[in-house]
Amino acid sequence: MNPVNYLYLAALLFTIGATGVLIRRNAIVVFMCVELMLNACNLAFVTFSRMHGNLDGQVIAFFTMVVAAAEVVVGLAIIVSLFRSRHSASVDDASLMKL
Amino acid sequence: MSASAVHSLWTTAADPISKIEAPKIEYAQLSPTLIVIGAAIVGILVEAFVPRKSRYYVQMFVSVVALAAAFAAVVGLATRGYGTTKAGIAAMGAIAVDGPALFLQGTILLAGLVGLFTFAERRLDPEAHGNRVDSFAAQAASVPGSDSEKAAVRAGFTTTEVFPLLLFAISGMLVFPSANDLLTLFVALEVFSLPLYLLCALARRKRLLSQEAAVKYFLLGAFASAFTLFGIALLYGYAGSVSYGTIAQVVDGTVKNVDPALADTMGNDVLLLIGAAMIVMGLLFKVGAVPFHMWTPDVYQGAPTPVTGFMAAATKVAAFGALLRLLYVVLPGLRWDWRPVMMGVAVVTMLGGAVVAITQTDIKRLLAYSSIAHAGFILAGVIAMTPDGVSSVLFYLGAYSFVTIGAFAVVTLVRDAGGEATHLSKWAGLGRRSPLVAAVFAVFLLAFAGIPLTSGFAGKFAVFKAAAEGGAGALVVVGVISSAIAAFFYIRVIVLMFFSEPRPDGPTVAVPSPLTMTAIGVGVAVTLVLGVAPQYFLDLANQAGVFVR
Amino acid sequence: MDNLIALLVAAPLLGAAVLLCGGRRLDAVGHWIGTALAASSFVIGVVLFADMLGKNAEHRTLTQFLYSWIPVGGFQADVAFQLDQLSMTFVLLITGVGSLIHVYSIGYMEHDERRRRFFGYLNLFLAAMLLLVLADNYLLLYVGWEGVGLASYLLIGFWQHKPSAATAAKKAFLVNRVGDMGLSIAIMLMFTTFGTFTFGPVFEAAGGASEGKLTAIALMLLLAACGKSAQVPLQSWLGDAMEGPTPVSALIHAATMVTAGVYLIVRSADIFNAAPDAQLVVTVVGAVTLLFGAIVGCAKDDIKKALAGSTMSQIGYMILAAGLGPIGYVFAIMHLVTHGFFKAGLFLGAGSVMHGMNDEVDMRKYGGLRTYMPITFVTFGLGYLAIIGFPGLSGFFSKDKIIEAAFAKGGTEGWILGGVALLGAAITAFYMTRVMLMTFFGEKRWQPDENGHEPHPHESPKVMTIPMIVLAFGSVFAGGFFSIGDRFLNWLEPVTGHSHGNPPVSALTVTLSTMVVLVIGVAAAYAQYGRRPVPVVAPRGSLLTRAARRDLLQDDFNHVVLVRGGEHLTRSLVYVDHTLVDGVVNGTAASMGGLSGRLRKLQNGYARSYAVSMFGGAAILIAATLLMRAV
Amino acid sequence: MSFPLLTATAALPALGAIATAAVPAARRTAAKWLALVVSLATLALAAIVLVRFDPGGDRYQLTESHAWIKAFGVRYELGVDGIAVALIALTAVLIPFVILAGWHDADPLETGNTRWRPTQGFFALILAVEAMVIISFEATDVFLFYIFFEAMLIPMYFLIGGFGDRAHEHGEETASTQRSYAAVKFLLYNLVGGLIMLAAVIGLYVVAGNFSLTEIAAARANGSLHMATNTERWLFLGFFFAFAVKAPLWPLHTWLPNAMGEATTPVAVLITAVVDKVGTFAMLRFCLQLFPEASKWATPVILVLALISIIYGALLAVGQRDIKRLVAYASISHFGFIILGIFAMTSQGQSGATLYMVNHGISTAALMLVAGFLISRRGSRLIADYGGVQKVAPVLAGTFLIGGLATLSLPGLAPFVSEFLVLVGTFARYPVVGIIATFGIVLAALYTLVLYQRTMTGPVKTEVARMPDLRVRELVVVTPLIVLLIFLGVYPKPLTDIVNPAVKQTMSDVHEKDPKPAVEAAK
Repeated sequence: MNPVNYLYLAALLFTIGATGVLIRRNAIVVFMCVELMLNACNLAFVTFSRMHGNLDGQVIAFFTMVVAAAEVVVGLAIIVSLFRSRHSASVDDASLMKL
Repeated sequence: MSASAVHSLWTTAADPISKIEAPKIEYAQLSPTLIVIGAAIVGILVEAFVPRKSRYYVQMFVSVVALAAAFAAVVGLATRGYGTTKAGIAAMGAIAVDGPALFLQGTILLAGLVGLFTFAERRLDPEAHGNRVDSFAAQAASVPGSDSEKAAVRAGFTTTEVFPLLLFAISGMLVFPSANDLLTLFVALEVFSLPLYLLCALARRKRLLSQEAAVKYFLLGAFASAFTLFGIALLYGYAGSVSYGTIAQVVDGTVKNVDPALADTMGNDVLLLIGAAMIVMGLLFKVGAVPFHMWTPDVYQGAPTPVTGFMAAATKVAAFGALLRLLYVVLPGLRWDWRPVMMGVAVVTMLGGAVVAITQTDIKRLLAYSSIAHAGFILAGVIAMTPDGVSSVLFYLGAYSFVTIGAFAVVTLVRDAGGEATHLSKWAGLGRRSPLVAAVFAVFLLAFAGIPLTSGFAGKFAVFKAAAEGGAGALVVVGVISSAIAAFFYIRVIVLMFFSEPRPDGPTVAVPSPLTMTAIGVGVAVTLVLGVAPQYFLDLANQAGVFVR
Repeated sequence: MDNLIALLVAAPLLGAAVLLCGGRRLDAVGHWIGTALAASSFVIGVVLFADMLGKNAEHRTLTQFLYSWIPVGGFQADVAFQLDQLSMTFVLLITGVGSLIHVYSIGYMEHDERRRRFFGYLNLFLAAMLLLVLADNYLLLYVGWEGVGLASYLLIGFWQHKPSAATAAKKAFLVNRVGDMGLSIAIMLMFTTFGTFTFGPVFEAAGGASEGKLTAIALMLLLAACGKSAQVPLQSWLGDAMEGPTPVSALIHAATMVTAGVYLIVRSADIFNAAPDAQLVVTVVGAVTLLFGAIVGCAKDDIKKALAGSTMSQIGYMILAAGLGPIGYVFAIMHLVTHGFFKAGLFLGAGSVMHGMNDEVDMRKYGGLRTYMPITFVTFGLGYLAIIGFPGLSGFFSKDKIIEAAFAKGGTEGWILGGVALLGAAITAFYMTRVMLMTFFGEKRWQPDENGHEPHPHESPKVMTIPMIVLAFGSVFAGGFFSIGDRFLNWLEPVTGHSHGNPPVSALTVTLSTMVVLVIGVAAAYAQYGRRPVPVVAPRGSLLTRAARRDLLQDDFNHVVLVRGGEHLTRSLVYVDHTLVDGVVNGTAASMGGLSGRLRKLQNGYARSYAVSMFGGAAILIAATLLMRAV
Repeated sequence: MSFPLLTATAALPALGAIATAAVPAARRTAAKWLALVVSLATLALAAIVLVRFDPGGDRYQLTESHAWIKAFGVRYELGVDGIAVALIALTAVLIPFVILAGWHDADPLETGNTRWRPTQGFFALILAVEAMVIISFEATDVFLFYIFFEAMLIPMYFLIGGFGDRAHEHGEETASTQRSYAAVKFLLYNLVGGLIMLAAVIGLYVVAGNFSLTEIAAARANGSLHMATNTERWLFLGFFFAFAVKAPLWPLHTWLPNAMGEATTPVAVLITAVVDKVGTFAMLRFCLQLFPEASKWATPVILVLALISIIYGALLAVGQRDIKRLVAYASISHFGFIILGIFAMTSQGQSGATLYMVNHGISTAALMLVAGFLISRRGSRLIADYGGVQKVAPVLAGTFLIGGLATLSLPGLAPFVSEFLVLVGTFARYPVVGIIATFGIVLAALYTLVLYQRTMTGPVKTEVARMPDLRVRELVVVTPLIVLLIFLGVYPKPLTDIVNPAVKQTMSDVHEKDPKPAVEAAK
């Protein structure tokens, strides 16, 4: 099967993730959507790696996972602390600073 | 995709993976980064093992030594000619050690050092239960206003973790402008972003704002880096490699031994264009260019002011460094595509930043928008696409970062019962109460406004000149207009400080420790020196103006 | 000898400097210093005159070069003097009459605590006036020209606490400025035409220039003359100028300054001769003013204003004569000199009368003063006879000559001008007789003023009467002395040139007809003011009378058109400046602020909307990049 | 190399400024005297410059040249021609009087606050302005000039906004708001002008490759540096705009009345008599030398604008109710004359314009400072609040009148010489323009005399009845100015001798010759 389709899938996932970021209110979900985007990237890397027949893409995929993990650590820490002080994880509630 | 390619894939995969030689690492060339990272790790160990009372001093010592040593290393490399003649690629092509890299690393390290001083300031807030406190939360984990926090304050806790975090961020920033492949770029990006996200959340006063800033910064930052990553993926797909050199060759079409797969993707410029655009977008987000700027005012306002100052200065330096390398090393063959687009971005950034700043009422937000406008000015230099362009941008970044740190350091001094008095109306008549502080701040504002005899003017002149010579005269005109608009709100602040009557409930100006004084002093000194006698630094930037490829 | 010329100017200038900077400590002696310096200037003048008489006509012109004033490229202005017969005449008149009036002022200003400053101003005037007549180029003349204007401004407004005086002074200066504009434009024209504005070269080259240019220059000079000599249409200031102390009116606004216009025209004879059209205009201006002044003079009840009207009219005669060209130049100057004597005398007389009448100026409140102040009566009377041209007195000769010359112009112009001149003579006789009768004859009409002071008319002190007597002598004999053997003609002819023209009627006829109109005028006046008693309150009078009382509505015209219009213009301009010119800028700033306010709304605090903007930005970025490739 | 005289002349006041600012708060009087002494010393240096300058010598003399910012092709190049010398002398002469006149203007209202040192600041700023003005007269490097042309704004801005008339008819609160409005307006107008010029300066560098006035001018002259017509015009406009704002030329003038109205009179004098001269000076030195063709191309429009300034300024002066604003609009009218003279492109016009800068400086200083003394006595700037002053304070009135007469350029006083030269110079090439401009002298008489009549003559107003006459300090300020006015009016030759050669040079830069008279008169 033509690997290009995986690219289309990756693009689709990426878009879904992005859309999620734009429309979902809950910080956690938004964050999940970002993760989804990252994984879409991974898929793209792997696919290209296969197309080009070199391993760089796959290596990068591993790096990405690590980075994503790190992001999870930091992100969750922040979101949780926000949630504890506001009792709400809605990104829209966090809008004291504007204009 | 042709079957032969697929077949070849299988066969290569089947080969026994035996001949992987150990990577060869030029530790000397990488020493600045390594020193900082090492110090950061030491910092973590300190957190783990050193008793709480003495952590602050140990951390201070470690960080200062590390940054100083790293800077010394940079200077050493530069003097040995790694900036010019011996410039080259290190760490298996991952890191470039050349003029721009060293210049920017030096700038970042100095900015980091000065920023560190503002981090370590412990005289401004009134003592809590007999303990000197800095501008960071007593215990980040505890809910603001909760008993646990009170307990933490009473116990005299302080978040000394900020020092390792700062060092991690700096290490990431050191790598960012010298990254020579897209993977390193991405990793560095995250390495310096994540600590900053955390630092933003750690304000002692106004924690809610601080946390909100952190969340916004984090989510949007992650969003942006996702775009970057996807861009990287596409570019990898296009060129079959993430190394700058190879990509550049592919873009120019000068690549040797084109295998069929590559030939296939090479033809497909859409991958290239979209990929490049997405990566650039990620970098523009970091420099805070319109329309990717919207996080800037909120984060600048919410974050602890020392962090804001450091972030505003160092992030810009690092991000512009990376942007320069990307555009000058990887995508020069594409300049006819991206130049007009970037011009557009520069124009809206300059005008947008200047215009919106006019009606700001919070000093930190004001400076945020001003930094956006300045990003626009620097972009004008980036677009020049000439060696002069590079050196002018380098000079501008150097000049700008110290003014910024100094300005935010002054902001930390003006306080009232609720901590820093950042609302502009509170600054009325400051010039009467404490002329010196007001005068210093006025100097910074004038530098931002680009009045002659300040570093701001020299930098602005440099980038505009480069842009004009690069054939972007229109940008110069827009730049001039937006500087005129920008002048308006800088002057407004000066009017407020000097010509309006002080308010009875006005803020007091805290007398800082030598730390902040040094930060401000360095800021003033650099501002004036670069304004009156910029020659030496311009030469430096000129020599450092060539990228290795 | 030449080097004395500068002294002529220097003496009074020194006086002015000393008196004005000297401060109060000089109050006691100030007037003596002033008079002494004026007199010394007169002495120098006499010395030079004697020296000049010693030479023959060709070598009488003295010149003195002091220093190069404004040298820029081709523009060379020097401070240099030229003393020829014409200037000499003026020097003697100015310094002579000037000294007399200094003396007179000692008495007249005795009770004014600012007498020192008054003498300072008088000296300043003398200096400027002498500079005017001695300059050897038009730019230096211009300095004197404006200098006398300044002096007259200061002296008219000498009693500054009176708003009317201050206004009059300002008016005089402004109207003169309009004239000065003419002079400066004339100088510029000369510079562009001849490359110089020094008398000699200009007059030599005058022939070479196009008539158009010369006419332009001449007309501009005429404009200047109109301003200084109160000729229509710039005459309006002279009447108000009577606000100044009477000696000032006598010296500046009768004898000397106001005649500067005549000097200017006669001095520029060569230019005017080459521009006949301009000359015609000059004569017309002269003729019109001649009648204008006379008519105004008939209606005024203020003795000084009546005399002012007369001055205007007499200068009209001179301008008319000057406009006639070589036929008239000499007589213009001659009449100028005799007029200097008798008009100064008349003014001093009027001053003496006011002195005795608590500064009352309304002739309707005089009457029968001849018994109270005999000397004043006699001197004033002689001046009166002189001005109306009573046979044998100065006015008779000089005015007669002008009327003859007017006819001699020939053609219809000649007839018209001559007729006007005659008519003027008649009216002069009328209004002067009126003044005479209302002041010195009939029964006394003065009453106590509001605070009960009954004026006690009395003769003035010697210091005032002596100058009047001297001037009276002048008014009686000067004319005869000048005319017998054409002394004056021969004296001036080398400078101004002279031609007899072609008189259509014999001189005798002219003289007789003047006699006739003279008698008519006097008779008419006697019929109205001598036979019946003069009402203390002025009757409403005919339309013409009322118009004449208001200077023939000329002031009202000025007020409505210039003053009101000007006020409206300036007020609207102030508005424009504030709303339009400034408004544009402030508007830009405001709109910028508005834009900023609107853009700032985008920063709504919602992270998701920020994300949207980023997403959109990315989309645009990508689209744009692709587009760039597409095009 | 020889002693850097020009640098010293500029550096002395700069150092003086720093020293004055450093004087402790308590020693207010010491600061004043220090400033005064420094300004006098500067005057002495300027006098030396004047003596050392040889009118017959090279175009630029006492030159200094050092490398400064190689990267920008910028050199530290100083040199003076006759025009610059005259204006430096003017500046050096006026500053001591400005300082003396402002002796008490900056005494702090609230004592006790030991940090706040307005007096020191005031005089330090004045000296700083002097330094920057002098060096921008001396600079022969476009960039160097630009730097100080712009930097000058900052001290001026603080002078305008930070110090106001003691008493104010609307009370201190509104006064300070009006002041800061005026200051901001001043700064923004000039900053915008300067930034537009910045674009032009950069453009010039791109075209010419360096900033040296002499080199570029020479290159233009010998044709080795060719500019496309449009480039030259755009660059010219960029430069001219900045100078026209500074000058100020209609319709960019509205900042001046506000600034002069709100600032203390010494500062107002500083603005109009000294700082604004940099604008007109720069037109003469930079616009004409660097862009001769474009200058000629723009001449018609500029002449019209200058005419409008002359008439418009005068008419508005007539319409003012505020003494200082009146003088401001009068100055606008006078700047119209100066610009007219510069762009008439005749030696008379340009020499006249240069003399005009000097004379206008002195005459406005005289008039404005006396007006300041008057205002400080009564505490009001409104003409209507005065009347009959002449009776109670004759000396004040007398000096005021002389100042006024100078303003209406009465012959015998300095301004007449320059004004007539400008008129003649203009008339020689553009007769109609010259004639229209001549109407200005009538209007000048109008507003001056109206001002004098309303304030000084008439019955004595009760508020002014107690008004004291000029004090010694004030006499010391006014008398020398009046003496200068008379001297330069009677014997301007020393000045013209210095200026003429420089003007001849400028004329040759723009390839213009004086028009020949129609008839060559027999000399």
